[in-house]
Amino acid sequence: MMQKMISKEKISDLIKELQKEFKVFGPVKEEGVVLFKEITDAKEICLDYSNSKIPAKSVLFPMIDTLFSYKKEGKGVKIIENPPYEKTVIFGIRPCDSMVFSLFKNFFSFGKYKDPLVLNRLKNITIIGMGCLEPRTTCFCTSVNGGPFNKESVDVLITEFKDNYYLESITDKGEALIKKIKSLTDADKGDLAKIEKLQKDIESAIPVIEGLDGIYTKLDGLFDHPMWKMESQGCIGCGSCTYLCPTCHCFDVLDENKQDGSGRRIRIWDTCQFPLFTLETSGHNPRTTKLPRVRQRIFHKFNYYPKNYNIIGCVGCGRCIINCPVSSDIRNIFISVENISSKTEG
Amino acid sequence: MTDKSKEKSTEEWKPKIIAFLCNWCSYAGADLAGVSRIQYPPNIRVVRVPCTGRINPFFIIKSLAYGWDGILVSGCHPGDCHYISGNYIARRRFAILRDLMTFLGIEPERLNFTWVSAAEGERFAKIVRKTVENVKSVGPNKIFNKKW
Amino acid sequence: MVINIIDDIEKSIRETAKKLLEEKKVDLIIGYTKGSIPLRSGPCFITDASQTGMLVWNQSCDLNLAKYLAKNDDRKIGIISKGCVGRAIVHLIVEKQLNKENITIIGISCEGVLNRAKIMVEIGDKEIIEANIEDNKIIIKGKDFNKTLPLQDYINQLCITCHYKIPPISDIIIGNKKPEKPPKDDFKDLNEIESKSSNDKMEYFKKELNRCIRCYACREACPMCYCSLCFIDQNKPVWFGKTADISDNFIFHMIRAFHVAGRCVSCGACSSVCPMGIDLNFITRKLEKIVKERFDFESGINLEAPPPMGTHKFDDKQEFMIEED
Amino acid sequence: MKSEDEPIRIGVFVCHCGTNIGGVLDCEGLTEYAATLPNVVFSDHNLYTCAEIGLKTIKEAIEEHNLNRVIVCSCTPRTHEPLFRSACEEAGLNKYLFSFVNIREQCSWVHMKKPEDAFEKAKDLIKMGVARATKLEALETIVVDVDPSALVIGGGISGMNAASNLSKQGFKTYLVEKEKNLGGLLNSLYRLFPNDQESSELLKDIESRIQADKNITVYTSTMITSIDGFVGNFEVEINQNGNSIRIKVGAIIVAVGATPLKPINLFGYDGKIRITQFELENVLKNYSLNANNIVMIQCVGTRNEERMYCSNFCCMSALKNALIIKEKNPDVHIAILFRDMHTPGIAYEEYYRRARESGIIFIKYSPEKPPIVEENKIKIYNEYLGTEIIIPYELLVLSTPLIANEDNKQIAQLLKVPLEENNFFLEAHVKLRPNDFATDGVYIAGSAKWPVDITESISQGYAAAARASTILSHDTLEVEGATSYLPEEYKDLCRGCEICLKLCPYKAIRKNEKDEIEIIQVLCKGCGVCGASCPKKAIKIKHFTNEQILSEIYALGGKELP
Repeated sequence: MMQKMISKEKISDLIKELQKEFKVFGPVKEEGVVLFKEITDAKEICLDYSNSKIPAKSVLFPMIDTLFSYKKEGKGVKIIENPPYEKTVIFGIRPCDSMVFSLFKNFFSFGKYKDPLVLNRLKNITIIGMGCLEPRTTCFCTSVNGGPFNKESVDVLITEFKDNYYLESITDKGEALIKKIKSLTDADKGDLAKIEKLQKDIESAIPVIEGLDGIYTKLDGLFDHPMWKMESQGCIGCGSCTYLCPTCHCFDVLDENKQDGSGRRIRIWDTCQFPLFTLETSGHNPRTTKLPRVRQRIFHKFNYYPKNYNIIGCVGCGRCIINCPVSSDIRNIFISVENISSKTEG
Repeated sequence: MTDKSKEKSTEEWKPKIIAFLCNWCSYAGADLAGVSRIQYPPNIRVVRVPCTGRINPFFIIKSLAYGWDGILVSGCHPGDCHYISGNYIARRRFAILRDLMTFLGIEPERLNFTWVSAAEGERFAKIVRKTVENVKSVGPNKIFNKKW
Repeated sequence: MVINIIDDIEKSIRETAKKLLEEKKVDLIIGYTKGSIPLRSGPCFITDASQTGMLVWNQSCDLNLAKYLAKNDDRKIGIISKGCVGRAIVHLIVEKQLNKENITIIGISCEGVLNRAKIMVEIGDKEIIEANIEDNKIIIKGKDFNKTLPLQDYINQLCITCHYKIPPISDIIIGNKKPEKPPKDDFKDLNEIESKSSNDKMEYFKKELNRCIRCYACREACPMCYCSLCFIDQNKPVWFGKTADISDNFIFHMIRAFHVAGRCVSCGACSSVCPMGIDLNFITRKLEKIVKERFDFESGINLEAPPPMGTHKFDDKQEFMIEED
Repeated sequence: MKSEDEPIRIGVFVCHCGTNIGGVLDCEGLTEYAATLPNVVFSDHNLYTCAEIGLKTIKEAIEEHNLNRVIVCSCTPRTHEPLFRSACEEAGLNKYLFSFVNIREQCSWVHMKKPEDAFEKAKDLIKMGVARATKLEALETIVVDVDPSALVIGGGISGMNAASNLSKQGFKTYLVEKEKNLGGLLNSLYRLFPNDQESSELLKDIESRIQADKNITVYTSTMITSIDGFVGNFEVEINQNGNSIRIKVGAIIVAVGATPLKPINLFGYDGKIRITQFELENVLKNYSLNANNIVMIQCVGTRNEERMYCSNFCCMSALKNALIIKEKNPDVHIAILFRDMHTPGIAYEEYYRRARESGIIFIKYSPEKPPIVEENKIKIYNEYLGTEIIIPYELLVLSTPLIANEDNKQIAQLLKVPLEENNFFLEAHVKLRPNDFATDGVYIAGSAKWPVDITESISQGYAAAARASTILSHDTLEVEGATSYLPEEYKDLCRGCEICLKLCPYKAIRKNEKDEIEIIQVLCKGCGVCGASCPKKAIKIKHFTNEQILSEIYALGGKELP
């Protein structure tokens, strides 16, 4: 573990240094909305933010992702592979959002099929996370095995303290990176203890949601429970909860053709909340109403994920609560689940 | 520079315009222009439809999305529709579509709607000239080009 | 004092709902309830008179509850209806999507709802811990900031120009103040955009629509978007692209707007629900203007008037058509 | 018939049309170009493709190359399409699998001075044509049986003549009259212009013919209660004194006539000494007239804001009646106050001349200064004298118009035909189809569509009968295959908003018992308004399908012109 620091003013020097070797993605404010984008100008970076509107999964799993391109040649078709993925740093990501990277690693390499695109990107990405000094009231990361300064899924963790950023390397990859950066100085040892306390204070201030403990087994018996009718009746069936969820990763594959005979195969975000998602070629649709779709979202994250990968498919960022057009709150579902299961136990 | 190459270099860009003509009036008007040997610019490509009422507004947007530089829609004059009221219904549809597209920043010069009867060969040629002029004034259509 | 009136309305809503349920005049009340974060509200579905305390009414009630009415629903439903909810119901009846007999319209006079996106931009997308509306001011408290905003500046533009504060038809009307009729709609709010060049207009809308993530919240919140399969999802033929590329976004929003032309009831729900804060109200306003000026039509006002796209007049304006020179 | 699933094999035939095309375009070059296009397996060029030899080439190529799409690149489909279609049919190819590319009217003739551009354009047109041909579908024409019988609604002079004429042509005819007697307004008239025939004489003649006609069934005191079905096959329910009767007919003629306006509150109308022109006819029948001063006022209750129209025959009625009175008693003073005298044609103008000669006074008034009717005199501003004059009267006759029957709306709804603004029936086209409705198999005659005199009523009765016989004279009707319909697979898309139903000019769309939209193929003309207006895009327009039109848009989109 290596601990370094840099004054806030010099942060753009650090970015510039990183840019020499890496493509750097970081939070950028556009039209009042914070997004993760490639930093072209070091001044663009916006570190005074609670969390980005669209999670940083968009770096690893873009909204439009070209799988390959093609061009008609004579009677055949020539496949054109994507250019090699450049070495990338994701800078300033919140520890909750970075949890997604290990989750994606599991998902995109599950079973026989490995997704070369995502796995290759993962290999080439270094994550510089940024501790969360001001968790929102909608955050519940500590209830899903995370925390505002969670180190599990970052290579480097930055904590803001007074006028400085403190950088702590977590992985070897992170340490190697820090070592190279000249604009960093050694950390002020006196502050480190204070930082640790600050981190603990912030973490313990986040309320713990009781129902989440062991939700996976609790859900097992609730597939046909009437609670889903209640929970789904207000849902309008849009995709905002899933598109803005750091862990959702469903996609649709389609071809885009140009008139000149060239084209590309892309994947775009898709969501289980749309009726078309499950429409089969035969015309049959196993999820025709809102109810099974709302239930699917919860089961996928809190039952299937734990079963398949031993991970909860939720990082507690609260985006779905903030952005739901009908103000449906996932925490209420946890409470319902808890109430029902404690009743049946009792 | 020889005269010929000079001529070629000053030769303007030739817009490509899709023309939806109703079978009964405007297509016949175009036929009459042909029979009368009236010359007009070779920029339009005709799609014959039974009636302007058949023109789904999607066709117009789709044409722009597919890179046609301009649109010409022509039907029977009010009151002359072979299908009684098809052109009136089309007129409402196009009025809204054109207002909306113009509001969103698509140059109205690309969207040309008119009436030409079967007896108006001369008018058809003039309308085509005018349409070509309109489209030329706003340049090639790159509105819906994708980045890749 | 805006706040008092709204309080009273809330109380009457609860009492009315309770009475309707107790007297078994309705099986279900659809109304608004408090959202889990400030300045948010959600729908609530009440079947038990004891739950009517959940019902609220305030300036964050931006959804159009008509969305929750369905063609084949046989239940007797009481619905809390501000003007635009009522208009949506009327237009849905005109389009044969609802059976009026099953619906009890509980009309309430509405003073307009908040434009939350505008507030969020104003406070830099910070978290709001508490928000109150008093004396025509919005008082917002965050973790490390307090902000007071003038209410009038943050009311949705559509509400400012709204001519139908109460539903055109109601079974019950709640509200102790006769809503003032706003001045004749001159659509001045559109002047700025309309006077721009085509290029600048396109730049403006592309910048807005570029943020669209194609979650379709706008579509799903719209009471008029009731197609079983949206044109964008149809694949025989594939009409337009589904990607979030700006060209596809632009076309999607353009056609969606065209689709609701003459049907849109100007509730602004599409804008209110957008997670990316895209302002679609300009488009809504423009649609209003087009059908008003061209066809002298306002949707959802009259059960007998045919929708403008379902009829025509011999003397409809045709000034947009080209003529030979 | 070619199978649907076999691979598409297109044959392209480029026509030189002598020098019409060949003189401008390189037809061989176009033929070669066509061969490079997808799905084209054969291409050829002829001097005249429409000549016997050209048609033979097509037929042979269909056989030899197993073509399942044929494209002819030549002139306008508006003239030659039927010819090539039948050539295809003769070779066993469904006629809807033929497609036309117009490189003469749209290319060689209009771009003669720019042959290079014309050549490129012709290539584009062929490319679009091939793209469209690929998406063409074989269609069946629909054949329906025709019931050789007709229903005439209204037993007035127009309806009776229509019925009699249809019967003479051998069609079983049902004549339905809501009153107790046949004859309509003829019953209340005395003599008829232009030859002063007695109305009762005319009525007796035709009525006896109709009553004697075994082919005509007359139902008096009968109302229409429902009409179902479509051209050739209408099912009508009528009600005679409470008894419901069902009849089946192939065509319907609307001859319901119109109603004289009672001028309540106009010019002191009282039905006694201030009566209408129609009431005068009744008085004249028994000639119980003892007035020495008679004034007639024209345009009463018409040509005003409420009723913009001219009732057409009232000037003639006034002249005729005035002359009848003058004939009986030349000493009677008659003044006709008019706005414009309307006496068109030789015979009618003759009446006017005779009226003037017989001493009838004509005074023009303007709508701004209408006559003022007092107890026994009338004040009228004489425009020519520039002063007000006073005319005494013992009898005041008001010429009122015919107005639409009150039950027109009801009948229009049953028939799904339109009314105009004054609630008269609206024909399909005032000049092109004056006795038709837009709805096939329904026709119109007489004052139901506009106030007309007896002569005109009779002619229109014949005209409508002739129009109806164009349907009834066939055992079956063949209907165009290119219609619109709601395909089974799109049924889920339809939400029943009824926009299509409202817009269909032919009322071919209805909601069936299952509350589903249904397009009656026989009534549909394939205009496509419904499909293009359908917000859900659920309706398919055959032969101009979305796919076919889009294929043309795609074929050439996205590329710069050469």
